[in-house]
Amino acid sequence: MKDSELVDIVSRKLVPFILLFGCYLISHGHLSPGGGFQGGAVLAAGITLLCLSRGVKDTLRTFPMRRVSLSESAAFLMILAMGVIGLVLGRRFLGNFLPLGEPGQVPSAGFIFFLNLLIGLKVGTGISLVMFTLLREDE
Amino acid sequence: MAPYLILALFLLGIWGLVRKDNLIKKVIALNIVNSALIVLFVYMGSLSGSTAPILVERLHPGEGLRRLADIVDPLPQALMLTDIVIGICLTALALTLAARIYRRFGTLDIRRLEKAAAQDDGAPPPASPEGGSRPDDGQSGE
Amino acid sequence: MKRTLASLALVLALGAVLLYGVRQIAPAPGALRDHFVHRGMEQTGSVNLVSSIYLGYRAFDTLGETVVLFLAVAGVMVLQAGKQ
Amino acid sequence: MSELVILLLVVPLAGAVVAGLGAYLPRRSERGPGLAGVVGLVSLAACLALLIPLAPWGLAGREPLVYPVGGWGEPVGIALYLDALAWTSSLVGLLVAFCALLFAVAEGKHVPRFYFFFLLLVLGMEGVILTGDLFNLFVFLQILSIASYILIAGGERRQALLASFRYLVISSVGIGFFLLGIFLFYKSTGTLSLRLMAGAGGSFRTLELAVVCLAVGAGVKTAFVPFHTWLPDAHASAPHPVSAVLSGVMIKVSFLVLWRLVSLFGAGDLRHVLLWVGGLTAVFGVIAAIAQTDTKRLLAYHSVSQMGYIVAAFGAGTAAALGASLYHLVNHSLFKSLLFLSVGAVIRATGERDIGRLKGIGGLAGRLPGVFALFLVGTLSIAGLPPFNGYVSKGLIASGLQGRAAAYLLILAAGAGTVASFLKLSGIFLARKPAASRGRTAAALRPPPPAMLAAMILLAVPCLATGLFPRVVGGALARVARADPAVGGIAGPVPGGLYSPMHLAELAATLAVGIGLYLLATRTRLGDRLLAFLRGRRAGLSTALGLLVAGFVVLAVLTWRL
Repeated sequence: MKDSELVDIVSRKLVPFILLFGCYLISHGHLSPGGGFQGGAVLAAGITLLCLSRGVKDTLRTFPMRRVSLSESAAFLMILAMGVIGLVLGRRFLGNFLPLGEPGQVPSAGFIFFLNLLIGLKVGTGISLVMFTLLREDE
Repeated sequence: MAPYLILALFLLGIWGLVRKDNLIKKVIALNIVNSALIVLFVYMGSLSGSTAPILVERLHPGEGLRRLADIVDPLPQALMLTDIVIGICLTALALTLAARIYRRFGTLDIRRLEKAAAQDDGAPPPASPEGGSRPDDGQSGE
Repeated sequence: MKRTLASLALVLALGAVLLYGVRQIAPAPGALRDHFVHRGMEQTGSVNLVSSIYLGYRAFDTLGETVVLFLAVAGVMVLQAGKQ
Repeated sequence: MSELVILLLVVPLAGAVVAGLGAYLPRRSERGPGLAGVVGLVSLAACLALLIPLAPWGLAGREPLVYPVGGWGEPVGIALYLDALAWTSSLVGLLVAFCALLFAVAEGKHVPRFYFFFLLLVLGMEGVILTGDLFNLFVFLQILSIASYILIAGGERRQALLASFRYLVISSVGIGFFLLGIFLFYKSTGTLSLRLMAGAGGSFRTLELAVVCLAVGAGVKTAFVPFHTWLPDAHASAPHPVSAVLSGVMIKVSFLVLWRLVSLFGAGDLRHVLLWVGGLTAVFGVIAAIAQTDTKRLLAYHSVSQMGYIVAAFGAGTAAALGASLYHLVNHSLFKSLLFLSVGAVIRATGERDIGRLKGIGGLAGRLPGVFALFLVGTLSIAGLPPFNGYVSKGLIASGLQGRAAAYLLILAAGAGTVASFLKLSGIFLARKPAASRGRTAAALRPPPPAMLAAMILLAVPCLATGLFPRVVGGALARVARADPAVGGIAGPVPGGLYSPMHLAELAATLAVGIGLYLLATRTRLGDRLLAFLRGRRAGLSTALGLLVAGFVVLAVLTWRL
């Protein structure tokens, strides 16, 4: 579907910034508007843009399906592990087991920060996978 | 005013669900209903204040607690975050199902689909296997 | 035409019933909100209160939501794979 | 101790993820599906084992066991509650799920992801049973539903896709109403915790509307009239073990949601409406069932009908009726999943699912004796013949409905219809080999593997036990039902005269009318034409959604007027 040079170049320049913005939203989720889900959705939007401008086949070369799918499962396993660690350490399931840190810093707020990272990964990979599967139809 | 608009949005979605025959349009209508509910929750939360529930000023003491009373209820917002994700998942699933249905039945019109399904159920014995590929219960072929 | 009228009547009836719920919309009793606003930051360390509820107080909901996403992604992949 | 409660959710979740990882094994790997199935069985068995140390909270009537997730207390965080009702329903649900999974493993044709979805369905069920938070309930309902949409779409006929889509849309709208109910609740009480809500004040009218919204949401999944429209298609098209779980577990779990809501908020008007709805559902389901020619569709309509019994008894609201409702709920879980599995085994063996064509094969009782015996246990149970469990719970429901003549008659009529339609279904086993093919060698059947029979035997044994020991089971369940605060301390004794002349007369009348109905329906031209007409009546998706909305409006108006 590579018929427009304009689309190709603009998206190529834009995508890194979109992905960077997604990462920012994820890592500052406990400080500013945004969070794991929102940032993950932005990541997936960037990858979807790649799919639309370069075609799914090309995109899958950069992000192989299997690897994306495995990292989705891994992210979920780690989220579950975060919950179970709390249980093992004698706190409650999904209880915070990390120091809260100083409010306002980037790594602070205990495990909320890490949960944000994991959920960002999970949502980003998950929605990308849905997009890959649905868009691959047309090719 | 706002509540009435939200109600109108909700009813619009229900109208689409009841009256539209295209599967994709039904999915869209479902999304409209869900959006109306999301707006409703967030609107209720916004009634108890006017500032975003992000306590930046708590980081700079002095400006202080004055504004705490003016913060919106953060709970509905957090709940709706969950609902939005679930809505996305449902939409993805429904669209995939619709695509598969189109592939197997060749139409997206619910009335034709239901007619075809009823015919499948009541179809006379093997005399008329549709195009030879009518997927029966499958176990027979093993 | 008959169907349109029936649908219209139905939607209007629903609107009439729900009008009651919507007419007197008011903020919820504020005890819970006050707890989040006054104690949320100390208890969870998150400046963003939505995050502190989403991943702190109600992280269990979020876990469930992740399960839903997991389900939907796997479901979409399984359903598409069965297309042959 | 309370850690065990969260483990009931963590174990199936972890099992699901591990089973799902089977999909990443190298493609040629033959063992992936088998391994995933074993992982599933092990995690369900572990869940069942977890229930043993929790038994005191289930049967001895202790205060509910509370587990605050994340360590946050009830108003701000989410808490799980394990009370008698939750324990009992977990036990039955997990047992049925285990047997269905064993059946699926024995079928040996499912991909690893099937077990992933199946275990997440169990997770959703456990979550709905245990959670004490309204929004968390919504999340788990969605997990339960989404897992079931995917599993239904895995059925082999193409209608399965359509059935799944219809179910998705209808149940999403239902859950939309549920969400609206959550909104109204939070708005007027300012909390999401079920226990705290019941105590909090708030505008009475708004709360009533909220309970109606929630009841519609749960009702769509429980499938009583007029919300039943999705059920026959979905349950008939799903793979056999999934049908068993959908009928045996899923509709029960959503009914328990309704049970909790109504008993917490003491919604008397709603209860009264449910009495009528239940009676009508029982009769409607059974009429539609007689008309079906597809084995699984017939069973699916019976799920609608039997839910009607349960809802009606619940609606009657006396202690005796509540105990009976719970008793029948347990029984129906057991015998209906047994029936779905045994019919599934027949379909698998013969490759046919139409009653007429199965009769054409003939002689199945002799050729599949194990399956036939197990099917017979399920059939005699659902038809309400002593000493099977259906007789006990139907008798209890009948005596619970004393003084409500109309509902009582509706239930008896439904009982006669049940007898008639199961006479029809039993024909698939009892039909003799047609004379034309007597000389030829019969087509080869695929005999059920031992694991499949074991799965059904595991269901048949409690089926017999609940029928043979009505005092023990009934006493325990009456205690569970008594934990319902709306009923208070009124004792719900198991009537000693279970075999009293009154009940035996009921039975005789039911059998006589049932047999008459069967002959009328199958041996006369009028009956034929009537059944064909009924079979043709199917609600389309748009009509179904219209019925849903209309049902909500009617329910809301009725509870306001009463």
